Amino acid sequence: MLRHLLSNDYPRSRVLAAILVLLFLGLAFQPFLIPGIKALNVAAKILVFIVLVASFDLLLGYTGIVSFAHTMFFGIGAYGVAIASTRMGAGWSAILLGTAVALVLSFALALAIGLFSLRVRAIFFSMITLAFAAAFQTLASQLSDFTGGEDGLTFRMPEVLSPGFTLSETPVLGLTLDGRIVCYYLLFATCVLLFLALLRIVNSPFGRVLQAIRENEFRAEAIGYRVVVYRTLSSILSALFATLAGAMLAIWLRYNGPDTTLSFEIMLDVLLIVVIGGMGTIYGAAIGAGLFLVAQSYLQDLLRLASGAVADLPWLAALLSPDRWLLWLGLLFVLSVYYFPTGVVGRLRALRAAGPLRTPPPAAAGPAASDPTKSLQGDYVENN
Amino acid sequence: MNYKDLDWKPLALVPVLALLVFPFIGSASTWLTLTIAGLAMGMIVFIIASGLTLVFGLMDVLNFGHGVFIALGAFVATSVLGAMGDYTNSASLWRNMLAVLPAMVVAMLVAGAVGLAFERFIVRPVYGNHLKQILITMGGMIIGEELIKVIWGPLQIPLPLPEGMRGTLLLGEAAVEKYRLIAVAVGVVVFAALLWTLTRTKIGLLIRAGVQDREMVEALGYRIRVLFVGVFVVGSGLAGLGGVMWGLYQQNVVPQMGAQVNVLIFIVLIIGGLGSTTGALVGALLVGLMANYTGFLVPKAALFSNILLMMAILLWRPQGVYALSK
Amino acid sequence: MSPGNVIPAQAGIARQRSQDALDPRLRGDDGGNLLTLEGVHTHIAAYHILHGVDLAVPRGQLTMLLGRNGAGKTTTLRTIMGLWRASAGRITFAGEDITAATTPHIAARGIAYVPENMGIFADLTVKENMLLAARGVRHAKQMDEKRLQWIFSLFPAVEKFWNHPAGKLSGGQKQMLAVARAIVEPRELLIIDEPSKGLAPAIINNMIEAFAQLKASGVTILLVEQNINFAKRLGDTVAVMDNGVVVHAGAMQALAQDEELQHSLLGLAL
Amino acid sequence: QAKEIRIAHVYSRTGPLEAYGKQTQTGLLMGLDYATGGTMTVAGRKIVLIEKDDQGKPDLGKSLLASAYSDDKADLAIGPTSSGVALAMLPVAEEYRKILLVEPAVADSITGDRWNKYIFRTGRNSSQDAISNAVAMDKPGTLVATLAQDYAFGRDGVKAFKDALKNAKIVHEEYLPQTTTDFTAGIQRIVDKMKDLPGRKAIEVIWAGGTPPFNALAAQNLKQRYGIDVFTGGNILPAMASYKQFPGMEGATYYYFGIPKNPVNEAMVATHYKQFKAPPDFFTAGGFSAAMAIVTALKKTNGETNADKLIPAMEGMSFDTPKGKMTFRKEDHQAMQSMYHFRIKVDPAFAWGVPELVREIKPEEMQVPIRNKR
Amino acid sequence: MTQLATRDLTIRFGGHVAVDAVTCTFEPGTLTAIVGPNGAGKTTFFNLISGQLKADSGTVTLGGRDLSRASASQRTRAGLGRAFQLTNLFPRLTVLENVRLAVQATRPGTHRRGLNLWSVWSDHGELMARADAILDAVAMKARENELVANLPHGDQRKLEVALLMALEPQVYMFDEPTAGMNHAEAPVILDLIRKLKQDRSKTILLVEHKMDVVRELADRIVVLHNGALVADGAPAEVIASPIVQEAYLGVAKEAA
Ligand SMILES: Nc1ncnc2c1ncn2[C@@H]1O[C@H](COP(=O)(O)OP(=O)(O)OP(=O)(O)O)[C@@H](O)[C@H]1O
Ligand SMILES: Nc1ncnc2c1ncn2[C@@H]1O[C@H](COP(=O)(O)OP(=O)(O)OP(=O)(O)O)[C@@H](O)[C@H]1O
Ligand SMILES: [Mg+2]
Ligand SMILES: [Mg+2]
Repeated sequence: MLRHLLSNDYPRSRVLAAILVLLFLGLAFQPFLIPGIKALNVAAKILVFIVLVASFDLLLGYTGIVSFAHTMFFGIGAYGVAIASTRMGAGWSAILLGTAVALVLSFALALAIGLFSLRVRAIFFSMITLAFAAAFQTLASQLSDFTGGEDGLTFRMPEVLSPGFTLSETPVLGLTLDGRIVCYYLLFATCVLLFLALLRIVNSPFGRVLQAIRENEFRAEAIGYRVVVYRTLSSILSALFATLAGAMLAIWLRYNGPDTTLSFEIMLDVLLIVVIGGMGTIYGAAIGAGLFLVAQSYLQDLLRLASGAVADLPWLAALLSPDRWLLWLGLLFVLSVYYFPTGVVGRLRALRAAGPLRTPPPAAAGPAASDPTKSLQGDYVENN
Repeated sequence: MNYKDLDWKPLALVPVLALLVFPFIGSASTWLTLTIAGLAMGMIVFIIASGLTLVFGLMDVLNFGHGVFIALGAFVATSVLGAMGDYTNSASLWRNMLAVLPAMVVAMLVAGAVGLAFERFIVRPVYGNHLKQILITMGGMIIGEELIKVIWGPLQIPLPLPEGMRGTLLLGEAAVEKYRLIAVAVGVVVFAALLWTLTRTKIGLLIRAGVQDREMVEALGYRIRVLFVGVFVVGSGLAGLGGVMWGLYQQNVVPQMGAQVNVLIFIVLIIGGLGSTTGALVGALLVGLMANYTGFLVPKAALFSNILLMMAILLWRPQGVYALSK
Repeated sequence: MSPGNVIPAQAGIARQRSQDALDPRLRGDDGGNLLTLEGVHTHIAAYHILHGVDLAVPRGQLTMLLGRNGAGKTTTLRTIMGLWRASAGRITFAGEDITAATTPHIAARGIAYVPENMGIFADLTVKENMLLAARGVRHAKQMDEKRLQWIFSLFPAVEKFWNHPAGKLSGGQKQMLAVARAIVEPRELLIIDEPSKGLAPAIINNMIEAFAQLKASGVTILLVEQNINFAKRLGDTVAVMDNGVVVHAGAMQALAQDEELQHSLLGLAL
Repeated sequence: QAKEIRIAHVYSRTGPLEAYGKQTQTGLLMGLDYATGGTMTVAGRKIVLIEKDDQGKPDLGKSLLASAYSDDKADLAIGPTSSGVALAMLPVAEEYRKILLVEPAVADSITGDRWNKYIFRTGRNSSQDAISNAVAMDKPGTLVATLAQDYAFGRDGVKAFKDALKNAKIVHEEYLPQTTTDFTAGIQRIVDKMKDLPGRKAIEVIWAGGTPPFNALAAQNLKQRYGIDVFTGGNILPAMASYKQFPGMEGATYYYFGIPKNPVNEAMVATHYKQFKAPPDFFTAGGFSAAMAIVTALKKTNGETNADKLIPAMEGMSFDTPKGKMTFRKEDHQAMQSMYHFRIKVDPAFAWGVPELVREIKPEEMQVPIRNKR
Repeated sequence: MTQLATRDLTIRFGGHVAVDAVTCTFEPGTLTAIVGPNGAGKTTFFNLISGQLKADSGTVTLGGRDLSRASASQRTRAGLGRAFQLTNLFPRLTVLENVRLAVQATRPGTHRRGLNLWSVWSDHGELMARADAILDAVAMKARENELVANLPHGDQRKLEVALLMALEPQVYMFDEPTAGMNHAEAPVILDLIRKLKQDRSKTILLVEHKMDVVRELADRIVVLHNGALVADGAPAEVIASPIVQEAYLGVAKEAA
C-alpha cells in the first residue's frame, strides 16, 4: 500500500522519513496547532509551493532543463482562475473553466518551448527563458483589460471557501470551522494528490528515461529514445503541474497580479527551494518549501529581535535591521549552495550511506559524482 | 577564435538594418538622429556588458551578479563626483574630464576589489557548474544590492552630468547628445583593449584552456588561479566603468539598477554568442538601433523589440552571431 | 634525418645507464635518481588509495610502472605532479623536496606530464595547444622550428591539423597531440600515463622511436604502459604496483626473463 | 486605563518603493506625535502603532492586513505605498469591517469602482494630479503633447488630464514602455509632430518612478530649437534634481515643503529639520496627514474605534494637514485638498529644482470626478 | 536476410573528406574488423552508420530499408546498435538502471514503456528479469546497485557491451572495446564478442588497433585510409597487403 502510494521511492534515510512525517502531520493539523491568520497563510503557501517546486524539480532535477520561465505557467494557472472568477463571478464552474483554459494554454506554450529548447544550447536556453519570462510579465501587465494590469485582479470564491461561511457553529478543538479552513483542506488534499502523482511520474519508466536524458542525452538518443519527445513531454507535464499550483494559489489568495505569480523573485525562490531541498528527489521540494517559506515569513521578525539585541552596535544593527532581511536571505542562498550542494535530502541520504573512513572498492573509477547539475555542462558529448 | 577568416555577415547586419528602415522613417534628419543615438546607446550597453562577456567567454562563468558591480560603480561615482563639485560645475569639458576620469578609475578599482572578494567567496567554489553559478551569483547579487543600501541608503541618488557634457551637437536638423559621443569614444577604447588582449596575447589562450582543464594548465606550469582572479577583477572593473557610464547617462542611480539591466545584458550576450567580444558589440549595437527604430515606427512593439530581435537572430544562428567553437 | 642532433642536449644532466643497484630501497637518496618517492600515502576524499609507495626513477633511464587496473598507477603520477596531495611520505625531484609544492611549481622545475585523459584543450586549435606547452615563447612563430619539424615527422596528424580545433581530432590523433605537447620543449623528466592507447601500430613505432631518441639525449622518462613492445624495447627499470604499494622493483631485463615472476605479478607473458 | 488603540501601518519598508514607504512612516509618527501633543493618547487611550512590511507585494499586503486585523487585533489600518497592494487590500477591510485609511497609493479605482465603505484616503489620487496639472497649463491656443508610461496608470492619467483641459488642444499622445531608458525615439516622434506647428507648444510629462525623461528632454534643447515647453507634476526631492535643467518649468503638485503656509506644515518642517537635518519630502507630508485624519476622527468619536462609529464621523470631516485643510468627501471618502501650481527656479543652494508657488488651486476649481458606486 | 550496406557514404569536415565514398556490405554471421591509421575515418564511419552524423551523400540500408534520413534513435530501433570508443554511459544511475533502460528501448512494444507515466519502474517484472540476465552474462550482477560513476574502468567497458547486448540489435558495432584496458580485463570483453559471434543471424563490426585481436576474431578485414576503403578481404591476405604493411603497420616494423 505505502509502496504503491510512494511509488517504491522511499525516503531512504530515517531522519528524512521522520522529517517528512512531521511535515505531513504539521500541515495536516496546522489550523489546530498554531492559531492565527498569518500561520495559516504560511501553511497554505507551503502547500502551493510544494506542488510548484516539485513540478520544477521534474524539469530541473530529473530532466536537466534549466528554465526561468516556470513561473509563467504558475501565473497562467493563477490568472486562469482569477480571470474566470472575475468575469463569471464566484463559483465552482469559474474555477474549473479557468483552470481548464489555463491548462490548455500552458500545454500549447510548453509544447512550443519544449520544441524550441532543442535548437539551442542548454545554458543559452535558460537565458532565453529568462528574457521570455520577462516579456510575458510585461505582456500580462499590458493586457490590463483582461489581467487588471499592474494592479491585478481581486475576486471572490464560492461561498463554502469564503471566510464568511461557517461549517459548524461549535468550535472544534478551539477552532471555528469557517470557509477558510475548508479552503485550506481543499488545498491540502490537492497538494497531497499532486505530490504523489509527481512521485509516481518520476518513478515510472518514463521518469527513468528523463534521468537518462539528464545524465547523457547523447547516449539516450543512441540507445533509441527520441529525446525530443521525452523532453517536450517533461516540459509539458511540469508546466501543467505548475499551472495547477497557480490555480491553487489564486483560490487561496483570491487575488492575482503580475508580481504575485510572474515575478522573477518567485522564480528565484523556487530555484532556491529546489537547491535547499535537493534536486532530483521530489521529497526535497516538500522539505525545501517548508524550510524556506517559514524562514522567509519569519525572518523579519527574527531580525527585529536580533537588531534589538545589538542596538548599541549601530554598525551591526544596520546589518541586522529587519529592512535588510534580503541580505540574510541572499546569504542563505550562497551558503546553501556552498554547504548543501545536494540539498537536505542529498545530505541526509549520504549521511546514512557514509560509514567511517573506507578503503575504496576494488577499482572504483572516477570521482563519486553526486551533483545532478553536472550534466548541464554536457553541451558537447564526445562521440568517439 | 581565428580572426583571419573573420565572419563579416553579422557585422554587416548593423548597416543593413539602418539602411533597411530608412524608407520607413522618411526624413533624413530624423533617421540620422535615431541612428546615431541608437549606435551610441549600443556602445553604452556594450560597455556594461563587456565585463560579463569577458568573464563568460574566458572563464565560462555566468555571473548573474554582474549587475551589482554596475550599481557599485555608479554609486562610487556619485561619491567621487559629489566631492568634486568645482570640476563638474565647470562648463569646460576638460575640467569635467578631470572629475569624470578619476571617478571612472576609482569606480573600476573599487568594483575590481570587490570583484576579488566576489571571486574568492562566491565564484571559486562553483567553477565549471553553470546552474550553481547562476544560483550563487544571484545570491551574491542580492547581498551586494543590500550592502549598497546599507552604505548609501535605499534612496535614489542623483548623479548629474557635468556641465560641459550636457546638451546636443546639431548636425543640420539632427541632434546628437554630447554625452553619447563621449560614450562612443569610451566604448571604442574598451573594445579595442579587449580585442587586443584576447587575440594578441597568450593570456586569452591560457584562460580558455584553464576553463576546459584547469589541472592540465597547471601541469604545464602556469599559475592559473592568479589569471582567473585577474580576469574576474578586470570583468568587475569593466562593470564598474559601465556603471559610471550608465549612471551618468541616467543621471541618477538606484541600488536596483544592476538588476534592471541584467536582462538587457543577457539579451545582448545571447545575440552576440555568449562570450564573444565582437558578438557583444554587434548585439549591443543592434539592440540600440532596434530600440530606437521600433520606438519611432511602432512604439507598442518597442516593449518587445529586444526579444523579437533575439528570436530573429536565433532563428538565423541558434548560437548567436558569433558562436564560440563549442 | 638524424633526430638525435635536433634535440638540444640537456646541459648538466649526466648520462648514466648503469643497470646496477636498481632497487630504490637499497639506494641513497639522490645517488643517480632524478625522482624518488618514499613511503607516499595518498587519500582521495575518504578513500585511502596509496599505502606507502616507494619508487626511484634513475636519471636518463626509462622507468615503466605496471600493475592491474585500479592498482594506483595514475594516482601515483598525480601525486608526483601535486594534483593529489600526499598525506604522508616524501617526494624529491633533482634533490629538491617537492612533496608540498604546487603543481605549477613542480611543472616549472622541468617535468612534462601527459595525463590519462590526455588533457587536450578541445576548444583550442592544435597550434594553440602546442603554443601553451611551449612556455618560453609568446607566439607560434617563436617556437623551435627544428624541434617542431621533428615532432611533425613523428606525428603527422599534428602538422596536418595544425589550425583545427583539437576537439575534432580522432581518438588516436588526440593521443598524438598529447605526447607532442609534452615534448615540444626540452624537459628533464617526462611522465606519461598510457601513451599508446588507441594508436595504430605504425604510430606506436614512431612513439617508441621518439622515446628512444629522447632518452638518448638524456631525458628521464616515467611511463605507465600496457603495451608490451614499449616494455620490451625501451624499459630500463620497472616497478609493479598492486593495491597502492610497489610490490616489485628492478631491472626490466630481469622481469622479462623471469616468467614465473611475470605470472605472479602481472598474470601475463612478456 | 482604557484599552489601547491599535493602528497597523502596512507599507513598503522594503522593496522597490522602500524610499517612499519610509517617508510615509516618518510622517505618520511625527503626525501622531503632533496631533496628540506628544502624549500618543486619544481620549485616554494609548495609540499603539504596529508596522508591517508588504515589500511591495500585493499578496503579502493582503495577508498582512488580514493578520493585522485578526492576529494583532488592530482597530484600523493605514497604508499601503503601492496602488497594486492597496487594491488587493480593499476587500480585507470589508471582510473584517474595519477602517483602512489609504495613504499614499494613488490609483483612482481605490476610491472608484473598487471602493467599499471602509476605505478612506488621505493621499491624492491620480485624477487630482492630472486635473491640477491641466488647470496649471490650460491656456487658449496651447498645443499639447503628452508623454506618459504605457500602462494603466499612464493612460488613466492622460485621460483625466485630457478631460480636464478646457482651452488647450492635445495634438499628440506618446506612450513609452514603463522601463524606457532611451527616450530618443519617443521625443523624436513628438518633435516631428510639433516642430512645424505655430503657437505655444508644450509637452506634459506624466511619469511615475523609473527614470523620467527630463534629462533626455533637457538635452534636446526643445525650447530653443522649437519653442516647446515642458510641464510636469511634483515628485520626491532626489527626482526633482533633474528639474534643475528646466528653469521656468511649470506644473502642479500636492506638496512641496516650502509652499503651503500653515502652522501644521511649519511645525512639521521644523521638527523634520531638527530630527534629520533635511526638509520633509513628498510622502512625509502624506503620512503626517494620515495621522492628523485619524486623531481628528478618534477625537470626534471619543476614542471609539468601531467602524460603525468612525465612518459617520469621518464622512465630511475636515482636518488640518501640512498640505492645508483637507476634507473627506462623503461620496467616495477621498480627502480633497488644494493643489499648488508651481514654477521651477534654480537655486544653487538646493540640489534640486525649487518649485515656487504660482497659485493655489482650490478643491472647488477642480472637478475631481466621483467614480464609485455606493 | 538483414544485411547492412553502405553506398558511396561520404562526409566532409570543411575541406577534409573524413569518409570518402565508402561502399560496403556486411553480411550476418560475419565479424568484420575495420582497421586503419589514426584519423582514417573509422569512428566517423560508425557515426554515419548509426546516425550520430548525417552523411553529406550516400546511403545506409539495413535489410533493404533505407535509413539514410533516419535519426540515431530510429536507427537503433531499426536494429543498428553500437558501443562507443570512449565510455559513454549514464553515470549517476545504477548499473541495473543503465541496462534496464536499454532493455526497454528497442524491442517491439517495450519502447512504449518509456512513455509509461503511471506504473512503477521496478514493477515491470519481465523487463527486470531480462536486465538481470544480461548482467549475469557479463558477470556484473554483484554490482547492479552501484552508481556507474563509481565503477572501475574495466567494468564500465563491460557495461558498454552489456548495453549493446540489451538492445538486441541486428548489427553490433564495437569501437576499440579494449582500448586502455589491462591484459587481465581485455579477455572478458573479447569472450563476450566471441560468444556473440556464435549467433549466425548477427552482423558484427569491430574497430580495433590490436592486430592480434583482429587476427583472432575477424572473418574479414576492411581497411580505411584517408576516409577511403582501400582493402577488403580475408584477414591473412589483407594484413599481408602492402598498403596495410606500409600505411598502417609502419613498414612491417611491427611483427607481433
Ligand atoms: N577521484 C577518485 N575518487 C575516489 N576513488 C578514486 C578516485 N580516483 C581513483 N580512485 C580509486 O583509486 C584507485 C587507484 O586508481 P588509479 O586510477 O590510480 O588506478 P590505475 O592503476 O591508474 O588504474 P588503470 O590502469 O585503470 O588506469 C582505484 O581503486 C580507484 O577506484
Ligand atoms: N566533428 C568533426 N569535425 C571535424 N573533423 C572531424 C570531426 N570528427 C572527425 N573529424 C576528423 O575526421 C577524421 C577521421 O576521424 P575518426 O575519428 O573517424 O578517426 P578514426 O579512424 O576513428 O581514428 P582513431 O583510430 O584515432 O580513433 C579525423 O582526421 C578527424 O580529425
Ligand atoms: Mg590509470
Ligand atoms: Mg576512432
